[in-house]
Amino acid sequence: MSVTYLEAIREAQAHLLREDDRVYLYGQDIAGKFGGAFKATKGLAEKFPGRVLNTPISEDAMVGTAIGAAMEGMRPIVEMQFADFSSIALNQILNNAGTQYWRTQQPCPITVRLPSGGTKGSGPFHSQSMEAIYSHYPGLVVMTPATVEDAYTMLIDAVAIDDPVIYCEHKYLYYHLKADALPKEKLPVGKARIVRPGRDLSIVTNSAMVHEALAVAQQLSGQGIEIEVVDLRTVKPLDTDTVLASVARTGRLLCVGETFPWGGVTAEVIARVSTEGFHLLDAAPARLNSKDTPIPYHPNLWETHRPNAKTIAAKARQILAE
Amino acid sequence: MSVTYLEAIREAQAHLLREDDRVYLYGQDIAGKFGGAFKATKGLAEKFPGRVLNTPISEDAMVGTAIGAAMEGMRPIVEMQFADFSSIALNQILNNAGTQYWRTQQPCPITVRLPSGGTKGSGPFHSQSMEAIYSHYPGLVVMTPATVEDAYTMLIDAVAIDDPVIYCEHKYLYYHLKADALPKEKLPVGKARIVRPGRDLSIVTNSAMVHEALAVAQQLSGQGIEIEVVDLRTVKPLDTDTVLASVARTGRLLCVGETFPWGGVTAEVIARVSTEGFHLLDAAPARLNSKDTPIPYHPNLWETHRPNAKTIAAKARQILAE
Amino acid sequence: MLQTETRAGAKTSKKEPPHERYLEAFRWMLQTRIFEEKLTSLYRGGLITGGVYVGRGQEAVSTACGLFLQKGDVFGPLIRDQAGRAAAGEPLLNVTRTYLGSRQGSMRGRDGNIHRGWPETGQIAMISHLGSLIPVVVGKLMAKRMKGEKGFVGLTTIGEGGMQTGATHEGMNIASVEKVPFVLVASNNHFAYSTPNERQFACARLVDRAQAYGYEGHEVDGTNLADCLEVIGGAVERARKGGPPQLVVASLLRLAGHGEHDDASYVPAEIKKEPWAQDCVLATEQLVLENGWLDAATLKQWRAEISAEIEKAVETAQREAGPVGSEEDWCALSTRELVDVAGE
Amino acid sequence: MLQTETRAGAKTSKKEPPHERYLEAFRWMLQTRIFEEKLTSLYRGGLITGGVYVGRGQEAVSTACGLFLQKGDVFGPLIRDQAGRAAAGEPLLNVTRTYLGSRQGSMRGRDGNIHRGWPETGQIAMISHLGSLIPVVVGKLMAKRMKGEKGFVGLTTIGEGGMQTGATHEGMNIASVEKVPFVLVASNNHFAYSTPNERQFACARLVDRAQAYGYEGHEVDGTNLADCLEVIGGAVERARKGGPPQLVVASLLRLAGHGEHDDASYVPAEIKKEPWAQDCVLATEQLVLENGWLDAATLKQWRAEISAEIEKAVETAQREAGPVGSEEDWCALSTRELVDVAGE
Ligand SMILES: Cc1ncc(C[n+]2csc(CCOP(=O)(O)OP(=O)(O)O)c2C)c(N)n1
Ligand SMILES: Cc1ncc(C[n+]2csc(CCOP(=O)(O)OP(=O)(O)O)c2C)c(N)n1
Ligand SMILES: [Mg+2]
Ligand SMILES: [Mg+2]
Repeated sequence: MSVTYLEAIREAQAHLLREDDRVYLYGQDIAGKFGGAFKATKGLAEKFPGRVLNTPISEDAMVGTAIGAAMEGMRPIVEMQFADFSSIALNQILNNAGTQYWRTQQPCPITVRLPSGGTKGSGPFHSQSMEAIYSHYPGLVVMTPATVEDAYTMLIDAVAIDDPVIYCEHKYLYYHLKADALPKEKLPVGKARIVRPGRDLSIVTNSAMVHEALAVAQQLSGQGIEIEVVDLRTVKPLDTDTVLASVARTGRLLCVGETFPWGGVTAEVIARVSTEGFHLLDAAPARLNSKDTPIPYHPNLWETHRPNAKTIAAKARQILAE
Repeated sequence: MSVTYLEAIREAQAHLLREDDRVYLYGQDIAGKFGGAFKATKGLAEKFPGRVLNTPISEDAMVGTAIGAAMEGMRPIVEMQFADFSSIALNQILNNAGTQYWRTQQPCPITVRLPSGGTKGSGPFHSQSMEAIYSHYPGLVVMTPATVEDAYTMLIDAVAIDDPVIYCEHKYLYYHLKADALPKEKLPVGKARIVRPGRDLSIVTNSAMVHEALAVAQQLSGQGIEIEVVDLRTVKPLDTDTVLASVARTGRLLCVGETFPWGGVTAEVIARVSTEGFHLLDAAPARLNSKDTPIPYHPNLWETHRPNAKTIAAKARQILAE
Repeated sequence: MLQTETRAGAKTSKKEPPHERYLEAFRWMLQTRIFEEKLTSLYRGGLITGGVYVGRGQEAVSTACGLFLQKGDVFGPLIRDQAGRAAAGEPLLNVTRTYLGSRQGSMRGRDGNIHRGWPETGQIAMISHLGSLIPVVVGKLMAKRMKGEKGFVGLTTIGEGGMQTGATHEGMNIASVEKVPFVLVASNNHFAYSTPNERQFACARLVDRAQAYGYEGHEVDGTNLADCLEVIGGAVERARKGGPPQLVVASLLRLAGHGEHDDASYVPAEIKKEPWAQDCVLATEQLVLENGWLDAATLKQWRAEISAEIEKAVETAQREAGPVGSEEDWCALSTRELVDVAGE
Repeated sequence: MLQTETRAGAKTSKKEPPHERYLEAFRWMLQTRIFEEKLTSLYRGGLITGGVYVGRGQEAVSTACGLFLQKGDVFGPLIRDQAGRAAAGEPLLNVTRTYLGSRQGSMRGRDGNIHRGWPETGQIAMISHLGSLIPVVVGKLMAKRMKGEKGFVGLTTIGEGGMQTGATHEGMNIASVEKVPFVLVASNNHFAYSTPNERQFACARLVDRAQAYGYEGHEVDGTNLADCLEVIGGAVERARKGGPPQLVVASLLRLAGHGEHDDASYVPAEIKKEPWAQDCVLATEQLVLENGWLDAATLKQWRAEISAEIEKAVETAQREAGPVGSEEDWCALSTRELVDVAGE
């Protein structure tokens, strides 16, 4: 038996609904036989009557009600149909959920699931990676699971955390990624993972880009180049220590992200390494992001818009040549 | 006669209304005798009948109508009552205005004025600096004028530009800042300015923080330390060349910003300098931002929340000690 | 605009007031008026940081909003709701502390004044963005139902300007989709800051919004205390008894500036002659005395008691220290180990 | 839900059709049906990237939306509006190019399919976020008035689900505040993706939203072409003549999945028996033949002409190259000197 990244998300929600009465799911088209635009809640409405609820097309109100319910001790999980539509809920997320604890000392334990990232033919409004925007504002935890195991354990972590969590699940990984079984153990929240040890260059990345980086690492390994791949797992908090330790080993840093370039995850990582680990760097750090244009619909364009194994490998060689 | 930063913004709008039929002003409470929450449009409604319009409390629709009008060849200037309320218009700004040209090749020349930044007693929802969020997404020009002269010329530039411009005016500078007269010439759009030449350290900053940095530079100058202060003026595009040239002179970099730390303007500047100018740096670059909490209402807290001359000076000394 | 669907045909009997809680309500109105006048003078004296936003002219509506709420109910007061907050149980000392920046106020100097909440009696700490409170109240009601609580109701308020935000629309709609016991009291005080109704909406009557969401709608003269108690109290009762969501639209005039920094010179003289432009506190006081529901001596004593309480609160709050930046706990998360400080 | 305020009491005279543009409209419906069936088969054959969203069952309403627009008018079509787009002047070749990813389509491969615009006839390129088109249409109308244009009107469409977004509320309200000649045609096809009405709104009739914004409201059976032409054509006329904004709510059933990837198995069998659940294309065709407004031979010829045009468009588009990443102009600003590339 094997589990996909998507199934792991469904199983985590099933587990949470089973184990914790405070949990309910709230989103567009998640209930009934239908079970969500991506089937992430398939079968859950029947199994947990009254706890998997369809909503009107009202992202602001969806998150607003979750905040209210969380104040009353519930643990709502809100599904955005696509991360891109969370722009409508952004005010409630940043200004209400994100400020709640600091203003009132009352925690606001909501989880917002954002089906994120690009896939072929999805275009400008069904492909966005919004982790940078949510990390910029105070008061939120922002997760970007890159593996089946993390998809499962981090969603369970997200609901356990007493603060608002933005859980960015990557649509490209939904079916592509498989594991043999659900995980038995997990890393602590906020800890990055060394996915592959290396010697010559640290590639620090998150979400779907972890797999592009791994492909490059395997490929270059054949040519005597050993790349260390760091999966940030959560981008806020960001595990600077693990990143610095990796750069200390390799002396070289390439940050890869799928968000837009300006102020993206890669900018924050490079800012931290150069301010806190300047002397660990034997060469200029580098970054690679999606292009600074809307995300194209046509596959030919989309494949050029985001970083991929080819562009990452080229960049890696360039850094190693310095 | 002298002109304040706020008057410069009003004069720029008067000039635009006078010179360009395509221009109209759209915002809450900007019309009538009232002339806006900060009086930035005082007197303009009477002088330009039908071209200074009050709107309902509907930020999304305010920007949405501006986008439509711009498609028809108009040059709307939308005033947000406070930058913080632009969160409601964020979807129209990022996903509609910001994608318009790339998707359709039809330019979208709207200007959105954001009264930004902290002042005493304004609290979490009347103090935000949102330039990082708007710079992260493609398709927008983001300006943060720091002087009376720039407030005037950059607003005129903003309306002339065929693309959407987010014009972040700092409320703290409205009355504090005075010039003898309106400027006769201007720097090109997108060009940073060396506000004060120096030798030992480059402080790269924007908006109100430019003046905190200048105070520090003057103060330390007495002690034989010469700080170069760079005012970015626009944060997108960001004038990397001028910043690199400054760092080439001083070898040391401190970035100061009023936004929240994660992925803020300072992160982007440091990412650019360390990737493109690594070898220019004699010491680790550093950054100073507001704290990663909501902006406090009480003056005692507010003064600690944002960078100020004292904290900047301390940080500068620290860098110079390396 | 003024016809009232459920109106209390205010029977001004010589014997007793037109509503059993009339005098109690009047006292909250009086306390609020005296208190807010004190705040204004403190503000003018430069003793208050941040803005002062008063509910002058809206005391009757606001009192009625707070008066009928019980333990376990949810209240989402807005910027004109000092009277309702007090009637619903927030101590004067807490307001005073918040305005005077005492570290002991419920917001501890982190957020100010009208944004304060009072969880003890279910009062939510609003954010500025108008309409955002509505879904939060709805969510609390959904949670209470899920937890098996019974007999509760949620009430929040909005202005005619705030009704034009997308948040209000989504919130009003989701309340009726979720069938929660919800009351929205909208005060059309004819100005949103400086903006008059004609630049805010173009429907004949705001109460027509009720039908658009499957609410029961009621109009009321916001300057008539008896009507406010009857209509708002009635709406709370209907929602509590399982009725659909309730929309009450009160007509009145904001009798102050938007905030104390605003001289409201944009308010035309004519509008002040409208029946609903009268001062509800003065009007009620007059009725009370004329009908002998209260004698002058008792009223005098009320004023004295109120003033004494206010003075005491102000003295206390002024003696208390404000927050100190260097001692502050700069931590936006309740989960300390997840706090991530870099670049501050 | 079905009573119609302005209804055309469809007079099916033996001599001529019930509306002077009835047959013209029917041809657009027919073209759309045949074209969308072609798109579906191309999609099933894996020849289309991205989704295919059809307007099956909504051809009568959509055609009526496009048919009465003239040069200088503004049209904001949505995802079910192939018929309206065609009737308003978008060439079949452009749609085909967009779906088949030709670089020569109006979106040049940058955005897809239903998001396309056609500026030549005032058709705006929608973004996905439902409701966002409304204020854009309003803004165009404001601009036309400022520029002194006359006699224009703006029309956009929405679903019953999209009506629950804050953007729709703010947009509808600002249209009446700005008094622009605006028509909003809402199709209640009883599902928003998989979500039925009862989880979308709780008002008795969606047309009650009209009064809430100062609109004139009309209900129509979306499967009756004569009624759609009468009611929607009438609304366009009233707005053009200076009437208030118009809201038309059509009842019908989405006769396909939300997109072609969706089997719509969640649609209960009973609902398909509703009168407004009938297939408007078949129903119209039947009426046309029964009443002899068109003879079978002509209809046959129409089908042949339409199919030929479609085949030609598909062939052309399939011969055309798609965009190429390395040759693409990666530039989100029209002002090239302000493009700021770092970190890509
Ligand atoms: C979304 C949003 N936009 C703008 C503001 C700024 N603002 C604060 S109060 C106010 C006027 C509110 O008018 P109304 O809703 O009628 O309430 P009133 O002040 O009359 O009681 C405005 C525009 C805000 N708080 N929220
Ligand atoms: C703000 C927003 N949230 C979510 C979506 C995703 N979405 C696309 S179509 C759709 C259903 C729309 O239903 P309706 O408005 O009734 O139109 P219909 O598809 O029935 O024609 C949803 C939820 C969206 N486009 N915009
Ligand atoms: Mg008002
Ligand atoms: Mg629908």
